[in-house]
Amino acid sequence: MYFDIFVIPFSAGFIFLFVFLIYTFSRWIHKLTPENKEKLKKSFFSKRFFVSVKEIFSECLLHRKIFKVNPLLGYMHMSLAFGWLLLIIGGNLETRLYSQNPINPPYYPIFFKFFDPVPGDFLFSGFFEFLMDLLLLFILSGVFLAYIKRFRSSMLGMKKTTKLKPFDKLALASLWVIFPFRLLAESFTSGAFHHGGFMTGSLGLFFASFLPVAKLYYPAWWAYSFALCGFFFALPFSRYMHIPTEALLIFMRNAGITQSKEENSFAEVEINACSRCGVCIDTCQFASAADISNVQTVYFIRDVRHHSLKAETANNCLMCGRCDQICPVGIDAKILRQSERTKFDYTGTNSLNYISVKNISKADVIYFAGCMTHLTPTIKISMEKILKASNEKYLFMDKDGSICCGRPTMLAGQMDAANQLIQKNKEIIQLSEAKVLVTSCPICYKVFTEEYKLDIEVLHHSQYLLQLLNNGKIEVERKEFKAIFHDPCELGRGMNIYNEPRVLINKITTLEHSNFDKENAMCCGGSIGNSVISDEKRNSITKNTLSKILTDQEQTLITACPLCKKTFGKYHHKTEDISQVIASALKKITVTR
Amino acid sequence: MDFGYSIQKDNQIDYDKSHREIAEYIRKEESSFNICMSCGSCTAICSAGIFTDFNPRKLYLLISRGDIRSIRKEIDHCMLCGKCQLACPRGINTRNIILQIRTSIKQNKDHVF
Amino acid sequence: MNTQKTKSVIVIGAGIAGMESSAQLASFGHQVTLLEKEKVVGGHVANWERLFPTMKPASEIIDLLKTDIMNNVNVQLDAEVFKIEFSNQEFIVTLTDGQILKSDAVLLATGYDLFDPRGKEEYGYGIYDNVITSAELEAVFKNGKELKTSTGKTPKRVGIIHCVGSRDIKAGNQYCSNVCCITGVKQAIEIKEAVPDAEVFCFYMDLRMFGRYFEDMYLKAQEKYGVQFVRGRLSEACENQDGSLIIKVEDTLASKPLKMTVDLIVLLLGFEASKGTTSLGKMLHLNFGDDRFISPTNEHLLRHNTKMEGIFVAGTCTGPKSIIATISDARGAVITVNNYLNNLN
Amino acid sequence: MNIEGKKAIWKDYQKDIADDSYFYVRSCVRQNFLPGSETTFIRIVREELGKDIYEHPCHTTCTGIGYHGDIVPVDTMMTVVARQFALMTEAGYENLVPSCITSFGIYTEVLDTWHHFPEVEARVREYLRMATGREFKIPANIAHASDIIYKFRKEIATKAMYKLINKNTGKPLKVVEHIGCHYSKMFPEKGVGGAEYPYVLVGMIEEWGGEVVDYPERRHCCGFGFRQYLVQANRGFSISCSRKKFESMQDYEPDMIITNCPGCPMFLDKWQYAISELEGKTYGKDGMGIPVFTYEEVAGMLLGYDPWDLGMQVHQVAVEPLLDKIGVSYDASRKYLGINNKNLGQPKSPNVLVTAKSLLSESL
Repeated sequence: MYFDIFVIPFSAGFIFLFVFLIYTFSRWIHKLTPENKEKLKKSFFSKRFFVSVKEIFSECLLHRKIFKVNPLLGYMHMSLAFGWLLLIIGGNLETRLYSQNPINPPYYPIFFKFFDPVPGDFLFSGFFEFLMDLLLLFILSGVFLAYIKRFRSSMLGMKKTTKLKPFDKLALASLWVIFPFRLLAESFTSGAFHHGGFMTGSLGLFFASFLPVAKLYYPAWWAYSFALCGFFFALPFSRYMHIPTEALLIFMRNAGITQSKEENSFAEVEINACSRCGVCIDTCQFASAADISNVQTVYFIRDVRHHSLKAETANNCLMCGRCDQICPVGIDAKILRQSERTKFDYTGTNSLNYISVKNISKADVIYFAGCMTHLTPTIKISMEKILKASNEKYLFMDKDGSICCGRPTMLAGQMDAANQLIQKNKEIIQLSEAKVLVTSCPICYKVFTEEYKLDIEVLHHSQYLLQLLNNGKIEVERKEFKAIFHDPCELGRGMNIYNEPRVLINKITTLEHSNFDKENAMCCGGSIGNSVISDEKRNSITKNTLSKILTDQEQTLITACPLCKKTFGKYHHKTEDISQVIASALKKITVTR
Repeated sequence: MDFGYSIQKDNQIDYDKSHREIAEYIRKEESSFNICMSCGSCTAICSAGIFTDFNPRKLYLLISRGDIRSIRKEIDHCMLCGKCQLACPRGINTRNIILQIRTSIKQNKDHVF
Repeated sequence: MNTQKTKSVIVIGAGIAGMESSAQLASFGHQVTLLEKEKVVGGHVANWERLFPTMKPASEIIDLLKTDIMNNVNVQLDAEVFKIEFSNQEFIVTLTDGQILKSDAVLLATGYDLFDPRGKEEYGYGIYDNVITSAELEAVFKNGKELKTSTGKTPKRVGIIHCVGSRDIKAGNQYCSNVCCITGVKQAIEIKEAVPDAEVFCFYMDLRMFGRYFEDMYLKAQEKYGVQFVRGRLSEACENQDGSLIIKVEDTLASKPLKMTVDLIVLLLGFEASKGTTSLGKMLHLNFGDDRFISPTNEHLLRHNTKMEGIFVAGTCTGPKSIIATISDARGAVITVNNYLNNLN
Repeated sequence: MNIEGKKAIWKDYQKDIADDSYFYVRSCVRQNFLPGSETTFIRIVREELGKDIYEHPCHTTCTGIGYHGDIVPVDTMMTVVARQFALMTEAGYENLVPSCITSFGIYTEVLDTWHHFPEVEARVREYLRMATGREFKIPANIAHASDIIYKFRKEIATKAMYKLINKNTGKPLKVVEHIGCHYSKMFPEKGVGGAEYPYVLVGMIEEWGGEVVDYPERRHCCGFGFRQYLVQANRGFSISCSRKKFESMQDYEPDMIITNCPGCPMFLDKWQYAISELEGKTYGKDGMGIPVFTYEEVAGMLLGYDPWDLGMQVHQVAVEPLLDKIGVSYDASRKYLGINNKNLGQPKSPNVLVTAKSLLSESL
């Protein structure tokens, strides 16, 4: 029986971590709503399971997503995560083959070199000796990069890296020394027993040439064990909790569990699954264009996890969703923020009961321009022109002033007020008996689709106009001009509507492309999702965005959101809404029936 | 029989006694509150203004004078739609002011509103 | 021009308009005499500390103008005009001390006086100790004194009253004095610089920020210094036992009467045609506007000619003007006078 | 407060006041509520100053109350005023002395109107001729009764037995002067000292040894304001006006209030009771109320007239404390005895404010 007291720190840490994880995970799963529990259970006995495993492999181990954004950073994460796993597997195989004993204490493989410095020949012994050294080298290369990241983050192409809390420091410190210690322990041992792999062996001989390695290797093993112990104890309270949590998150997500606005344990899992890799900091336009660098998702989530979230941090976000897009863990920060914001809502109840529903006339199509559209009348006029031309029986729901769709209040975390507005608008829409609801504002479109639970078709005007064209209800003529399309956050990333507008515009002119199309679209800066940011910072974001997306000043910037139009219009006069483009290309002779 | 002997409340704003803590709080949290020039653009396009006598311009003014008699009743009429923010020629963060008013009312809840 | 005999011109009033025009006329080779009834040049500007909107020290402007007139202008201080006559093709100017001067032309730069606030009894100037004028406040800053109340306390709240003696028929002046609005904003900022934790209120009817950078100053006053602007005209001021004052206005934007205690009231005094402007104008039978300032022959094109040939006007004797406007007005006058002199034979 | 500044203003507002042969016209309010004051005025002018003062038995109201109360049309008002002038002309007088501030305002206003619109005067003359066949001359001089007392304040001072001085402390009494709105707010140049800092009462107070209190709400109306009091719905406004003044003067701990208007002494006096009943709040240094006087009462009091002859028993706020301060001798037992010791009857609780105060302190 192999044993030495220095294995105790490691074993203690290992057991603690094991128990802790079992407990937390079961608590989270327990807190899930019954239907979500059901979903999770089912997913384990379906092919979803394998999907999850595959995803865990590619994300948690290989860190594919990070690779895509930043290869060097990706390699760092992979070497540590994947490398370490291989080391464990390798170690276990090696010791199994050597000891011919299927059950070994968990520490045995870890400290194998100590217990059997000179194992002698066994199956593949040479190969393993080589492999284990190779893996260690692989990991060490990652550790080395980690050092650099901490001290010279720019060298890894990162503008900014996250700040650390005490437990993070402990965990990080241990993680930093674990493998160097292992290297030393193994090298000293090899040196003392003149036996080892290509790296440990030769290093051993090297050290032996000027160090009393025979005295040194025992303390080195102690250090190694302590480092592991430190890491295991610190992990649950540090950002490294994300390593196990992310796996659970993947299972949950693939089981079809989603974050509802009212916080549930899924939110907790997401929050714990954040690795604080910091890619969200660099993708956030605040950092690049507005010099705001303390409210990004990673900080927001950190504050939530440490119960130190301030209203200002929660509210200071454009809710553009660029970070969600790029997040390697796939956290939906927008919804997390929204639900956190509810905690800072001081609105009185039934505050909006003054709104009265007037008698509503019947129509097939009900058109809701939206508050912002009333400040960009060209959109209203264009839509009316098109609707008239199409001979549709339509009702202009908010012709003379509108009540808000409820999304802005919702984004401000005021669910009660939002629901009051939703109810009122719903009444109006239902009274009109329309079959289609069309809106010019992506903000409204999102809330109409997601929250109103209407039993009629809800369309953004870009979709609706395309329909009209396809059923020949309107006709347009081509007129070539330089044009580029800007995907509004709420329409693109928000509702996954990327193609309709492009198809539509390409019927009139040929769109040019920028590096900020579709998922990569930037925010115009006008977002009503942010109640904190100053006007001046908004402006600098707008200017910055324009400078990025316009490849030449002659381009007409076409967008599909009144707010984007108004925001960009300030600095780029050739900014048009898609409805404007269609209206101006409308053929006079329309098919009348 | 009522001979009309009563003492009428003063409609005057007495700045020395008025409740300016709300204004002070907002000034701290949202400095753009200071730069309103009472042009009324916000009120002119206010969504709530169509249905009620909600008047952002006047609301801000009365708050800065410490006359908060009506704010508790009025403040929740706002739908936060953000039109005022786009209309404001001075780029005042009107939505945040509304939110801050609500927060400060919450904080001064023992206050006579 | 050099072939002709040099022409002479007498400029009356060594305020900035008089100084500037004298210097320029001299540079055209004319023989210039500048008369000033005071013992110093510079007029009102000499009493000012800093100037809107640049916040440059007024002394800078005065010094520059002084160097311009130093060499080739004959400056006579303490010289008050007694009478001006015109006989055989020249003007004969008699001073109160009996001295007699002759010239081919006379340029009036006799300027303005500040409104006497005692005309607004209800504001209590001269009765309440803590009611001061914009000029007095300027003097405090100019002499580098600390801003204190009559009882030597540092004011916690200051009220600046716009349009005192302007746009007020009761005060006899229904015209706007142009520069008080921006002066109020400037002084509000200066008060905040001197006493940062004082509350400063400007009580105005309209804010007429017409000039370049004026609006910026107004915004800065609100944004950086937290100066508060109340749209409402002071109706009456009353004194408390401790010498502080109660201001009563209507906050016309809140449509409510507003009452507040302030430690100090600053009255932004409007312009009135100066005694000199009035007396000389009458003496020369010039035309006056309803505002009692001298009317030039044509408000648009002949802004410096008067109905008396050879008598010209420059600066604020033809109505309230900012320093910037006064200087360009003076230069305009120079062109007119120069042409007149050159066409004399 | 810079008195020099005030003096400068007072210089600008001097008016010529006739020094003899006055045609006296009474005040509707005063002859009913403060008859003592008008009697005293005549007594002082005749006996102390030896001047000729005449009042015509047929003179009437000037209709000022109705005019300002929006029920008497302006032409009617002017015709009635013209009749008063006619009576004066017939009696051979030309110096009009109204007892009432509003009448003073009315007469001044009418003359000013006629000055600017002679056709109106002609019309009114025609009305008067048609209605009464009377003719009239424009008065040579109009002075309010308080102007007369002001003019002869020094004479009165020399004859006076007492001064406005606290005999216990030897300090001058703190006196609040309240000027009727219609005295000079409409025509500042027609009032001694103008509208902002009227001097007419200040002059008397200074001359008689008192110290004037200038408090923030000094200019404010007493609250009578015709419509305010006469229209029941506005009555609350009337009281709150008086209250505003008391709240403002309270810190100065005034010993007394002197007024020169019919309504003001009534309301400043009676409303103190109303307020004590409505709010349990009383004013004055000791909370016993601030006694309110007409300038005639004060003049008479200082000349040594019997307070009860002056009519001080009809005051709401007890005057005795002040009389004691000055040292005026009076017979408390005769307070409610009229001419020939006829019992006038007396209020249930003479020192109403005091009981109100005690009730309050009990309730606390």
